[in-house]
Amino acid sequence: MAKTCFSLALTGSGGAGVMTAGQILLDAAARSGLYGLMVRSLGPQIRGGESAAILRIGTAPVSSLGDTCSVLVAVDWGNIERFADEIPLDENSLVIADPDQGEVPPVIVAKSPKIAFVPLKALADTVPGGRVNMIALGLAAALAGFDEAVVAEAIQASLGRKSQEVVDISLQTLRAGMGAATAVRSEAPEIADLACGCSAPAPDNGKHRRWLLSGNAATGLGILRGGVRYCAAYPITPATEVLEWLAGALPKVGGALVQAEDELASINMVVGGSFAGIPSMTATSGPGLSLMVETLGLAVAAEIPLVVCNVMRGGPSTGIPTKSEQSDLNIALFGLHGDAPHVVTAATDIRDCLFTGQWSVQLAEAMQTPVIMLTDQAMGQAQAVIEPLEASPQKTERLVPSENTPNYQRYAVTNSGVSPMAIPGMKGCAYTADGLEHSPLGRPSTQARDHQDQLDKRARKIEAHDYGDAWADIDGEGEIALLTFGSLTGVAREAAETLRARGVPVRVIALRLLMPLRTEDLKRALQGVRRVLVIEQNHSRQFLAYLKSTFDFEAEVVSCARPGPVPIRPQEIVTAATSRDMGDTK
Amino acid sequence: MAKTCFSLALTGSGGAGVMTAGQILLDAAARSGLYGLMVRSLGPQIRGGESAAILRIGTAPVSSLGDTCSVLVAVDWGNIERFADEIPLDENSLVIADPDQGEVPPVIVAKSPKIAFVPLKALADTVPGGRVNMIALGLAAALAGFDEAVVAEAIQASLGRKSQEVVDISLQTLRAGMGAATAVRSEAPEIADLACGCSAPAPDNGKHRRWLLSGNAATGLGILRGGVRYCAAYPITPATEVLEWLAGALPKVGGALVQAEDELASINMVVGGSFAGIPSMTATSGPGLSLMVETLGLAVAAEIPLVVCNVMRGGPSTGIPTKSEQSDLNIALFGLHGDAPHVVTAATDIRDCLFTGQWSVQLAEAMQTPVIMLTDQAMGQAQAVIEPLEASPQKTERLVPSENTPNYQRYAVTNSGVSPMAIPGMKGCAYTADGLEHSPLGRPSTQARDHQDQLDKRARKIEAHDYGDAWADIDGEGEIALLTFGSLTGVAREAAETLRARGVPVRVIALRLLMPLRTEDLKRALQGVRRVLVIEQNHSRQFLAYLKSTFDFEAEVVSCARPGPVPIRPQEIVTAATSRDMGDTK
Amino acid sequence: MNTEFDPKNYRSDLKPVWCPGCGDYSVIAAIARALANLKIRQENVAFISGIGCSSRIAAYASTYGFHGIHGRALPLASGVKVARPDLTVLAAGGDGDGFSIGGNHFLHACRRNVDMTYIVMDNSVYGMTKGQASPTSEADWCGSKLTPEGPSIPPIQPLEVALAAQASYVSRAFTGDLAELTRQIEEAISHKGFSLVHVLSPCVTYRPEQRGYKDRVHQEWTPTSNRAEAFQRLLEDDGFATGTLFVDPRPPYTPMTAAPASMAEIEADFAI
Amino acid sequence: MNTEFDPKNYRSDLKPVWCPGCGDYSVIAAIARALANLKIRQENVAFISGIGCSSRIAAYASTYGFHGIHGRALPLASGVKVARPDLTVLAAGGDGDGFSIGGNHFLHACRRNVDMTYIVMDNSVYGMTKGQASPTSEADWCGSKLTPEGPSIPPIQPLEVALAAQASYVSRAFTGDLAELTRQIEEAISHKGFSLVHVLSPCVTYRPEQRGYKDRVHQEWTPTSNRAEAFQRLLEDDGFATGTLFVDPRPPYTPMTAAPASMAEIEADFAI
Ligand SMILES: Cc1ncc(C[n+]2csc(CCOP(=O)(O)OP(=O)(O)O)c2C)c(N)n1
Ligand SMILES: Cc1ncc(C[n+]2csc(CCOP(=O)(O)OP(=O)(O)O)c2C)c(N)n1
Ligand code: SF4
Ligand code: SF4
Ligand SMILES: [Mg+2]
Ligand SMILES: [Mg+2]
Repeated sequence: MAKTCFSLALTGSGGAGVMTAGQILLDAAARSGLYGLMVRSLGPQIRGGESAAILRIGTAPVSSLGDTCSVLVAVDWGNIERFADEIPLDENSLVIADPDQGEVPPVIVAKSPKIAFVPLKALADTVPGGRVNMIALGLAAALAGFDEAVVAEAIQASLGRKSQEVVDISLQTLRAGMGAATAVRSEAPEIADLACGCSAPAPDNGKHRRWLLSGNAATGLGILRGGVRYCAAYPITPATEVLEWLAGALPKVGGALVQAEDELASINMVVGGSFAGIPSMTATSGPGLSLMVETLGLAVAAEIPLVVCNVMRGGPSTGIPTKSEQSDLNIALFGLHGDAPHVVTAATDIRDCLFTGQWSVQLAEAMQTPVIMLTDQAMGQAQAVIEPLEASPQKTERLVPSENTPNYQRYAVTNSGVSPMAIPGMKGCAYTADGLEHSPLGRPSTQARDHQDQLDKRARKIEAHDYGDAWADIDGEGEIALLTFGSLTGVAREAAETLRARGVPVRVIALRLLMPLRTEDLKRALQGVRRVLVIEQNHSRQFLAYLKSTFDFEAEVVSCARPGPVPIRPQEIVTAATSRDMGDTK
Repeated sequence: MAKTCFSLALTGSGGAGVMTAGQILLDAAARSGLYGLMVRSLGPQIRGGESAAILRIGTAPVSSLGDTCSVLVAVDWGNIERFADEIPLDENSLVIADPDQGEVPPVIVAKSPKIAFVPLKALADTVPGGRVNMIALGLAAALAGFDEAVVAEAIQASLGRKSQEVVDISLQTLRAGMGAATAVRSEAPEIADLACGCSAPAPDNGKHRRWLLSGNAATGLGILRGGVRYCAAYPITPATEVLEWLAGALPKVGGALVQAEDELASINMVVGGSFAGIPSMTATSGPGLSLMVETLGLAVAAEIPLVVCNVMRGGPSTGIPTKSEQSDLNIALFGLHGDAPHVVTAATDIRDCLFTGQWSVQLAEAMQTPVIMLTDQAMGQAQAVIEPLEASPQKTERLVPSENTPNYQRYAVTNSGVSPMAIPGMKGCAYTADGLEHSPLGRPSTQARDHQDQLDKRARKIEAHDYGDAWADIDGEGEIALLTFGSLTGVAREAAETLRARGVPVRVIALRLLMPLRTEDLKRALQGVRRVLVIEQNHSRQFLAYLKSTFDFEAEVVSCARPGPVPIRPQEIVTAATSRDMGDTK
Repeated sequence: MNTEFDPKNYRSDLKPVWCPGCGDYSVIAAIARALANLKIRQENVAFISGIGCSSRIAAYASTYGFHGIHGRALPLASGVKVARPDLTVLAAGGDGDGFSIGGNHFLHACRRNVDMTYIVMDNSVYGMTKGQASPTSEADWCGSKLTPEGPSIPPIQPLEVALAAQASYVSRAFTGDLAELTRQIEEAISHKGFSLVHVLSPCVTYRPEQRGYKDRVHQEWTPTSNRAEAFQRLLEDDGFATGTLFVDPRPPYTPMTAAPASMAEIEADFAI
Repeated sequence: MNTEFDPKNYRSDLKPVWCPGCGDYSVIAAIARALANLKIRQENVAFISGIGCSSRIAAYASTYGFHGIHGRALPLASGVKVARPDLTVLAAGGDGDGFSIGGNHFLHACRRNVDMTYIVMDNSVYGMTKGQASPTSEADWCGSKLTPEGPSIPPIQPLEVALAAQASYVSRAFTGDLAELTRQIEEAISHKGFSLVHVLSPCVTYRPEQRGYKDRVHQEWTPTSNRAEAFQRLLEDDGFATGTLFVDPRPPYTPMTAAPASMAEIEADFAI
């Protein structure tokens, strides 16, 4: 019986080109009608250090790397211990090693995988100019049962911009690699046949073609769909690609991106752009967000809509910039001084970056509030094959007054808490936005009445907004609930599948709206639940603490938390859901 | 029977000098053997606008303004509505007004106080060069039963640096004011006799003299006692006086203060000074703290001891810079990106700034951690007469390695979580401090093992430290607990007195250590409590949310929260403690 | 019907918090006149400031305004202008706001050359926080408890820094000469690119000796486009020369443009 | 016994993350030589850096070091020196770290003149974040997806800015000339006050064309204390002149001192 999915990793030292091979393999999977996810893992060198491409490919959309890695193709062993945690091998894994690269290192042997030796480098050398990564690609593609023509297409797409000669040599090397698969397959038949059920071409190659994109690009597109037309940027890993994607796209729709001198500048530019009437955003990661909190407070006080996408990485401080973690939750929720109600959203996977990006802009504009959209490195810098997602038809509309409104009050105390916001250029509504506490007219005030009124109104507009169903993605039934957010959603869903398969019904609740917490909705979603697992990728259980601060759980609460850089695995959740060992209880 | 305390306010427009009068009155109270508290309230003008001096004077130490104001002396009515909320008048209050300044404004009349007219300005004009503030001072001093000679001493101390002529004229005017008191006293005998029980001279005018100082100066001294010898400063209201006091004092003990270009610089200078082995600190308020959070995260990761005193003001954003609030709690606790355990302390009143300042430095040095010490404008910029507090004998000691420690590990994983910290200049221990995640040697590492170890150790050192009894100030017994922090401590204590007088036993728990929350200690302190009032001066109930995130209350919880700028009054707490109306319950 | 462009119309009815005699009163007056003279309608002006006594100015104009946070007026103003090139953008603030905490934005605004005008009210002191040394305070100015023996650092030379950072318009005015101040502001607004008007604006409260500025300023500079000459002028400057120091006609910053594309075309990049 | 001051001893055994051929290798080599030549013991040096490829350098020396955060090396280093005047303090980082996010500290470090040495490895690019434009990138450098048609802003002139901001020592070196680089670093460390060594340090990965720097640099400057002359040199500069540009012997910053007092004396101020 064909598998429904498999995991595979390619590793090698600098210059071996395993990333390119991984990229082409994912593309080939997509062209074969499959879905897939690819994560890159890099050594500390700035460029050209050892790297690993970790893929999961399957017949259904993939948003988790799963528990184990079926096949590791190691072009060489340079610094392999750096990836040992990230590539989970066990007795059911197959390691394909080049005998000319020396002994299999203890860190690998310790995990007792099956090992097949293939002279990868020597095979590459049979083709003049042939590169070892194409041998690895060929091997992997053949084990996966991909059609040579399809892989060739993917190679053409990837390397075509170099020269036809490079492509031709690569194709020849690819074939040598594919040829080597037969021997491997016979060595470990149960493992090595990775072929998945569906390998028909992707549905309707005409109009409805699948997409292959990174989470960061998806965020960029979602935000563009939301109506953002101005972005100020300061590069930071792992958020830069959001900005880079927008730098290319914005000018095409009449928008602009400016590179700023730092994050203090970028966030203030964003405030300026939005004040001027243009939906605006920036993207950053922890250290940059830290520099933005003062200005985010200004945006709260002056009621300026904007979106900051924070792509989380390992913290604290510079931390582990190239690896994922969910430890910026606290600062996103509580990092502003004073009482500063705002909105925090979180995308649940790469595809959802499209939805959450667009929605975040809509929320910001509707409520005239800063929205911090959280994603993380595991989602932002990974690439996935997804079903395209149409833009949500909902319009982004800012409430504006009519021109020449008599006695125009920029900060009028309204029932909804939202006040009409005049845009420079509108006649008869000029006002001065202010971070000082102010009267409804926007005039500085130290009066208790004004302060209370404006605090109330700013809190009310966020609380009273109709967030509809989008506040969370919920599926399943049962007395156990897996409560999570961000890139752990896919992991939780996979754990849920396993639990269900074992006859344990569970529901998965992935919050897309972290703040304000929809306590009533959450209460309903948890009805009948006896046990809640709160799943998060950080050390201090920030998500759990936040939930407890705002929500009174009736069920028993178990924490399933671990810091980065290695993602939580589905099996850990399964264990936590069915034992009491891992977490503390309420 | 003589009163034990009274409240009195002096108001007037720019130039009237009511602040000086209030200052002298407080000094005279101190010289009369009384205690007292004085709060300044100013209009928005940069200089010389209307102002109010609000005093509470009594036979016991004072750290709350109480519920009502007995006497208001209004030199004129300029913009009095600005102070209406801050000067709580009722039918039992007496307003002394100058008939030549026009009608008593409706905002005052509405509160139905008794009104006595005294031609203040005309009286001042009877003395050539006489100023109206001295009339007001004389009136107030006479009503308070102060000895003329004592007030004269206080005038000499305050105005002596001008000229003897000024002093002489002032004394003459003072006498005119005191003379006018008789008529006022006969008009409203029950109110106007403010004289308090003890008006003996302050105890032992020789060695054991009482102190008159502001909370900000007290913080400065506390921190100096803790051993701080380096401070980097950027001015901000209402924290500047901490820095100004230290600017004068540090050079006298061989220390230094540097004015930086901004808060990003000041906090990094502090990190540098401390890395170099010198206990270091800075003081700021909300907007400045916002700019410091990135570097505070660095101090967490690199394990650099330092203290930031954050004097809270109205927020969010620029907010209400001259007024008090407790709304920077969230950012102090949670404003750092990544998992960044650190310590947050809070002084409970002006006198306690001495203790908490010193203790904060000791905690920082002992645990090699940043400590955020919270005070607020109501405490920092107010002045009080206090019993002197001796420095705590506890030493401030940083754990250092011996020179030439073989294979010195700066970030050694120890049981306590604290690792010996080499100081530049020590031989054979050179290392590189790093905000990147690191191995015990301090070398950059992206390994899961190192990350987990270092996260564990940084959390452990904070959790495992022996904080002793200082974590909270606790008094009283009973089934009702008033749980608070900061400048509301005095208010809560006063409410407790009232409740006890009514036969309702209550305990007051004022947290001095906000983070880490001593959950076991708190549990013990709350044993037998059925109802907990969580009292805080902010809009979004930050303290309550934090407590709930970390602590499981067994008792019923009632929130007693209100934003600034007007302080919570004892009576509000009394009401909340005895009814269910005000708060939400757990 | 000419009253539309009456300077009075450019003033809001909010009473300034400034001390009587503060130099900043002249600056709001000059801005109102300049806008009126240039016939720029209120609603087409965005006036951005930071925090400080001087930064309160934005609310005293009847244009659109933004009283932002300390030190960040310039990036906020740049954001407005790049997003809405049709607006006339003014930024203003103090020497602390602009040269201390805001120094980096000042550097980069000069070189970025976004078309806007920056008016710095320099009183060599932090007025708002009650009188500490600013970057333009004299090294031996002992008026602040924070630096009782003076900051011990030579004052920053804002015009030298602006020139070195490649500002395209630089001038200096004094609040005591309203006509020249107005002229410079008009010229600066009309200049295409980033323009700096450095205004000597006495703080009568914390620097009362600055009342004597009127005896020290001298009208000196007429525009040059020669950087060497401008540097030379500054090397000889006593800090009180006024006039237009330097004008460089290089084009202002404009963001990148591209051929328009539909969302579908943009999305097509993702399709396999 | 002279081996104590062997340059090798000043290198840590941590392997640099730098790409083969990166200019920064020469800088750590030069620093090690300079410290050895000056006979400054490792434990008496504090070496502070920010974030970037170049900022990794602190960990490659065997002195005390602090690899801080992006843009803040200078205030951190100033804090070290003011608190511990006995230490030799070095700061280092890249053009992004120093002139973009760190620009304000650069401005104020120049005028504050704390006695320390700042070494900027300028490669006109953000290496660490994979090749975006830095403030010293050419206006039309199209190598980054963030600014596909170039940053459209003239590159900052770090030496002009340093001079305008009153730095007391300014020089420029090239990583291809290790002897001159070492000489400048020695001179800068020996200089009493803030010294800037601007190092042209090619990024072979994102700016491979910078391998051509070796054909463009020319040794040009000998020290002058005349600001006018220094400005003049820069007005004629092609960006590749090397040597010591400017030296000003003014004394370094020292914080205020006072007659010693006991705590009791200090506390006596509060007694009534
Ligand atoms: C982040 C931050 N730090 C400090 C302050 C306090 N602060 C307000 S105004 C000011 C300085 C104002 O000086 P300047 O810009 O020269 O204006 P002036 O009052 O002299 O006109 C400072 C330090 C603040 N508001 N925000
Ligand atoms: C606050 C913050 N913003 C952004 C970054 C991301 N970042 C790391 S290094 C760097 C630029 C480095 O450029 P440069 O200083 O020129 O050093 P190089 O790598 O070229 O040597 C940036 C933007 C960061 N670490 N922190
Ligand atoms: S303090 Fe100085 S700058 Fe501020 S308003 Fe008064 S005179 Fe003007
Ligand atoms: S990317 Fe450039 S600057 Fe960074 S190490 Fe490589 S060559 Fe050097
Ligand atoms: Mg000023
Ligand atoms: Mg660089």
